[in-house]
Amino acid sequence: MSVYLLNVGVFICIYAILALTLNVLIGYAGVFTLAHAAFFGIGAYVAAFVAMNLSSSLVVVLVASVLTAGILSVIIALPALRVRDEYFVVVSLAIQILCVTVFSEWKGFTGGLGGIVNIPLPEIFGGTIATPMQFFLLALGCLAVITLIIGLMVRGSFGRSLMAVRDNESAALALGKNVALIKTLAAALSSGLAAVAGVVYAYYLSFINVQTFTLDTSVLVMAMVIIGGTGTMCGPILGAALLTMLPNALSYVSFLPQTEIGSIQQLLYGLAMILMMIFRPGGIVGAGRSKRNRN
Amino acid sequence: MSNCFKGVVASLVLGLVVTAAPAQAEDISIGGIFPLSGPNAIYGEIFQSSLRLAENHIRADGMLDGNLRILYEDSQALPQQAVLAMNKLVSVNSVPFVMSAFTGPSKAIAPIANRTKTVVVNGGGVGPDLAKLGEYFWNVIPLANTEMRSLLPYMVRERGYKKFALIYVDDPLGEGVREVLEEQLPKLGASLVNDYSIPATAQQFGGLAAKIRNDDPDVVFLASYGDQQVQIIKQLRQNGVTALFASYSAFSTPSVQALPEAEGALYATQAIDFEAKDAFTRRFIDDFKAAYGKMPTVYATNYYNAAMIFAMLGKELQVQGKPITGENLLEQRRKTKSFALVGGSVSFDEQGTLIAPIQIMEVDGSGGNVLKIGNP
Amino acid sequence: MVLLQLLINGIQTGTIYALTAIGFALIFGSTRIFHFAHGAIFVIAAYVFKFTFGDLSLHWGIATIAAVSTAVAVGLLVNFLIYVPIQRHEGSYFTIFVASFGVVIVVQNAIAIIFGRGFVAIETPLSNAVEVVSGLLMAPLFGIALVCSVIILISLHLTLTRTHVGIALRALSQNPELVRTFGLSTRRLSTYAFALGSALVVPGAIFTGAVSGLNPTVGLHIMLISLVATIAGGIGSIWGAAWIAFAIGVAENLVLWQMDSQWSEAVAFAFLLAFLIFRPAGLFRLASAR
Amino acid sequence: MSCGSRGVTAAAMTARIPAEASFEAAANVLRISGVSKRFGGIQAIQNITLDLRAGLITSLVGPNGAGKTTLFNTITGHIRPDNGTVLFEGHSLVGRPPWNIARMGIMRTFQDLRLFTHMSVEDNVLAAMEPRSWFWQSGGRQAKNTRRERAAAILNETGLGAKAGVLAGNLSYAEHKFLSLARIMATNARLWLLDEPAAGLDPPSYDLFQGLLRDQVRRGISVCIIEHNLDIITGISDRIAFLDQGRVIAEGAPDEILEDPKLIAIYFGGGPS
Repeated sequence: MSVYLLNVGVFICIYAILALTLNVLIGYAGVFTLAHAAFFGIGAYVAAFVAMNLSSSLVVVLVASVLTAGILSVIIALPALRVRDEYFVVVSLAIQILCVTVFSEWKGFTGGLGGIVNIPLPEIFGGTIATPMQFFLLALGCLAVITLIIGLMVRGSFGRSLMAVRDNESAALALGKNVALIKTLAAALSSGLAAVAGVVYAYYLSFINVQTFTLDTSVLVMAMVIIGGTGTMCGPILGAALLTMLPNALSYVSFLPQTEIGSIQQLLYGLAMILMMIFRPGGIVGAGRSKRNRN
Repeated sequence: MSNCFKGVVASLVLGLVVTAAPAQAEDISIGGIFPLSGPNAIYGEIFQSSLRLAENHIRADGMLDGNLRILYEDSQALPQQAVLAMNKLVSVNSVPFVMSAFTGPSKAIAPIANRTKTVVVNGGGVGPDLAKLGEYFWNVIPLANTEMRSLLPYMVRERGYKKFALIYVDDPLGEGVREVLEEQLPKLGASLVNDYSIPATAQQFGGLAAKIRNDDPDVVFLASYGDQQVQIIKQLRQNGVTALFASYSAFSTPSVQALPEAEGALYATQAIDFEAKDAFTRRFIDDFKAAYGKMPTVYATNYYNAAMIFAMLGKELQVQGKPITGENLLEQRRKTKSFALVGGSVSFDEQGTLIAPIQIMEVDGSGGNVLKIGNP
Repeated sequence: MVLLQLLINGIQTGTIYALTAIGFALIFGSTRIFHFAHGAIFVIAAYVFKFTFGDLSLHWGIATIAAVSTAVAVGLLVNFLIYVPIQRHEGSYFTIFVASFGVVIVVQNAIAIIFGRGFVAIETPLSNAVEVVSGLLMAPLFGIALVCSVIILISLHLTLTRTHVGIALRALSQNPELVRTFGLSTRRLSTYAFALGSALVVPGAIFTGAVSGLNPTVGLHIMLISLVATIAGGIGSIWGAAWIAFAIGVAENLVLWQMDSQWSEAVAFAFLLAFLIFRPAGLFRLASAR
Repeated sequence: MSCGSRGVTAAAMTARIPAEASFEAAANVLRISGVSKRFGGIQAIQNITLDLRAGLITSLVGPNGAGKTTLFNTITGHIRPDNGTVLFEGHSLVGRPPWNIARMGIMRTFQDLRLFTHMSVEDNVLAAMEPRSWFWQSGGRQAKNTRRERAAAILNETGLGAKAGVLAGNLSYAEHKFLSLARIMATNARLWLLDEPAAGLDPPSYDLFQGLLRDQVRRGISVCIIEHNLDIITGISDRIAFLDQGRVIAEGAPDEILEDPKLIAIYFGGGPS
C-alpha cells in the first residue's frame, strides 16, 4: 500500500516544486504568469534528451535542464517583461500557447503527442534510482533544496527588492532598483527551478508528452499557489498537497458520477479560486487581507 | 510556519486514508487500466462489461486454481494517471498481467511493463507503433496499419480510386496512417495528392474544405476520432467536398454510422465472426446479450478475449506447476500456436500483435454493411 | 481561387471574432476589469441557444432572446457578485483576474457536466454552402452573419456616439476623471458596459455553433482572440479591437493556404507578442485618443 | 543668474547669513538648462533653466499644473525631456533610466508616498539601503548587521523606532510621511527631491520634520522641495523658484519672492491645493 502513497507523494513533491517556484513570480515579484507549465515542460524535455543521448547522470541532467530553462526564460522575459500587469498575463498566455505548439510540432525533439518513451533511470553516485521509495526521496530532496533556496532568497535583500517591486514599481525605480533586472532574475530563478520538477517527472514516468505541459497545468499550479496562499512559503506546498489528492479524495465520494470526476475536480478548484479572491485573497495560509495593493 | 506544516502533514494523512484500498494476496489478481472517469469513461464501461462476463466464465469453468480478481484502475485515458495506476498494480498488487486501452496511456506504461516483466495487453488502441513497444506489450486487436493494408488494395484495385487526400490528427496514430498511405499508394499505382495534419482540438474545417476541393481527390482519408471526425465529415460536405470518405476502424463508431453525410464511406475493421458456431463464441454472445440486452461490440469482444488468453496461459502454467508470472506467460504464449477465441481461432505475430481477419465495411446508416472479408 | 475561398472563410471567422472582441473591449476599456469570463459568457449564450433552438426546437427568435437575456444576466451577476465585492476591498487586476479565471473554469466544467464534453452543432440547412461562382462556395448563413454584424456594428456605433450613456462609456474608456466631472456614477456605467458587452457575444456564439459546432472549451480560443485584439488594438479603442480581431480571423484562414491548421493559433499569438513588445500602446492608440 | 545676485537683500542677509554665504560659495549640484516637455497638446514645462546649489533647500513654488512634479520626473528620468540638458555634478542625466539616476545620488519622494505597503517598516528602509540586489549582498553577515543597525538608527531619528516590525500599510498618515523620509535617508543620496513632504503634518511632527531636514542639510545634503504651504516654505527654504505654466518666472531668496505681490497674485490666482 505504502508504495501507492509514495506515488502520490512523488507527485505532491513535483507539484509543490512547481507551486513554490511559480509563487516566486506571482507572490513575491507580483508578476502574474500563465506560462509556468511551459518551463516545466522544457525541463522535462531537456532531461529526456540528455538522459537518452548524452549522460544518464542525474547531476548532469539536472544542471542541463535548469540552465536551459533559466536561460530560455531570460531570453523570453527580457522583451516580455517590458509590459506589465494584464498585458503580461496575456503575453505569458501567448508564450504558453506557442510553447505547446512547439512541443507538439517539433517531433524530432519532443515526439509530439506521441511523446518520448523509455527514458532511462537516473544514476547518482554510481547507483540508479529505481524503486518508488528512492524516487520519493529524490523528489523530496529536490523539494527540500528548492524550499531552502527560495526561503533564503525571499528573506534576503533580493526578496526585499522583489517585494518592493511588487508593492510599488516606480518607487523601487526611484530608490535605484533595476526593476527590469530584478524581474528577469526572478523569472530565471523561478523557471530554472521549475525545470527540476520537469526532471523528476520525466525520470519518474520515464514517459513524457505534450499533454502534461499545457495551459491546464499552468492553471492547476496557479490554483495551488492561490488557494494555498500567495507570498508565503508553505501556502504553495499545502495547496499542492491538497489539489494533488483532490481526485483521489473525490473518487471515494460514492454518490459522484465517476465519469464526471475530472470536471467536478476542476469545478471545485475554480469555485475555490473565486471564493478565495472574494473573501480571502491571501489564501489559506496567507493573511486575511490582500497581498497586493492598487496600482 | 509550524501550523502550516501541520497542514501539509494532515493533508498527507488524509491522502493516506482516502487512497488506501484493500488487496487480497491469495487471489490471482490481474489489472485493467481503463478510463473510468473523464470524457472517455464510456469506453471503460464497455470494456468492464465484457470483462465481468469473462471473470464469471473463468470462475464457473474453474479454469484457474484460485479466485481470479480483476483490479480496475482509472487512467482517464491520460498517460500520467495510467503510469500511476500501473505503478500501483505492479508494486502494490504485483499483478503479472494488465489490460490497457488507448494509444497514449499504453505507450506510457509499456516501459514499466518491460522493466518489471509484466504483460500488458491492449484491446482498444490501434496506433501502429503499439506493435513496437517490446515483448511484454501484446495487442489483441489488429492495428490501423494492418486494417489499411487490406482496405487500400480493395479501394484502388476493385473500386478504382486513384487520388487520395489525407486529413490526420498529428498524433502517433495519424502519423502511422500517413506513413502507410505514403508507402502503400504508390505501390498500388495510386497517389496521395495532399496530406493535412490538424490538432486534436481543431473544430473549424471550412478552410480545409476549400483546399481539399482544390486538390479534387477521389477519396478523402480521415485519421481522427469521435466528435472531431464527425465535424470534419459534416463541414467538408457542407462546404462542397463530394469525394468519398474513408478511414480505419475509427468509422465503426455509432456517431459516424448514424451520420447521413457519411453515407457510403469506406472503412476497415477487425472481422469477428459473431455467427461462428463454436460453443465458445455462442456462449459469449448469448451471455452478453442476456446480460446487457445487445450485441457485443468489437472492443467488448477483444477484452473478453484478452482475459480468456490470460486464463488459458495461466491454466497451462498451473498444470506445468509454474508460477503465473509475466515471464512465464510470455514464454507460454510463444509456445502456443493459436488460441480458440470468440470468432474463431487466431494467433499472434512475433511482435505480440494478434493476426486477425479484416473486413472492409461501408457506412450504410444501419451499422455498416460488410463488403469483403480477408486475411492480411 | 482557393485563396479567395479562404479569404471568404476568413471574413466569416473575422466577423464573429470582431463582435466578441468588441464586447470585451467595451467592458475592459470602460471598467478596466480584466473580464476573462467573457469567454465563459460566450459559451453559455451558445449552449442556451443550442438548447432552446436545437433541443426544445423553439422559434429562432425566441431562442435568440433567451440567449441574449441569459448572457446579459450572467454578465451582470458576475459583475455584482464577484467583481464589485472584490473591488470593494481592493482592486488589483491580479485578484479580479484570478476570480474571473475561476468563473471560466467553473462554467466550462458545469457545461461539460450538463451538456457533455463532445461537439454539439446547431443544425440548420442554412450552413450548407451553395456555389455562387464556379468553385466559390458560400453558406447562406455567412450572408446572414455578415448582415447581422453590420447592423449590430452600426447600431452600436450610434449608441456610442449619440446616446448619453454611450458617450459616457467612450469617455470612461478614454479617461475616467472626465466622467466624474460629467457627474456620472462609474458603478452605473460599468453595469451598462457589462450588459452591452455581454449581449454582444450572442451573435458570435450562435454563428459559431452553427458553423463549426460547440464544445465547453470553445470559449477559450475566442477569449484569447478578444484579448489579443483588445490589447493590440489599444485599450479604450473599441474599433481598434474590432479591426484586429477581424484581421486575426482572416489571417487564421489565410495561413491555411501555406501552413497546416495547427499553426493558425500560434500565428495569431506571434502577432500579439510582437505587438505588445514593440508597440505596447497598441495600434489604434491615437485613433482612440480623439 | 542675475536675479540670483539681486536676491541678496538686507532682509535676507539678516535672516540667514550662513546660508546666504554658502549660497554664494556653493557649487551647482544640479544644473537644469532649457528643459521642455510636451504631453499631447499641453506644454507641461518649457525651457526651464534652474540651478540647485549644494547644501541648500530650494523650494519649487507655483499654482497647480505649473509643472513642478513634471520637473521632478524629468530630473529623475521617469520622464524624458523633449529637449534641454540636466547635469548632476557635471554628468548628464538625460536618457538614463531612473534607477541609474537614483544610484548616482538623486533620490525623490512622491506626493502619494508610494511606500512598500506590504513590507515591514524596517524592510522598507532596508530595501532603500540595498539598491543593488543581486541574489546576495556583498559584505556578508557583518555588513548585514551594520545595515540593520543603521536602519534602526534612522527609524529612531524619524520617530518610527517602535514601529520597525509593523506593516507599512498599517501606519498613520504622519508616520507614512516619515517612513518615506526614512527611506530616502537610508540611501546615500546627495540630492533629495521631496514632493510635498510636509503637507498635512500636525505642528509637533512638522517641527520634527523641519529638524530632520535641517540636520540632513547640515550634513551636506542638497534638497529641492515642492510645497504649497507658504509658512512651510518661508520656514525652511534657502531659495525659491517660482513656476507658472511650465516656466520659471522668478527665482531668489524667500522673502524677496514672497513679498512680490505679482507672484502672490499668480499663486493665489492659481489657487492653493
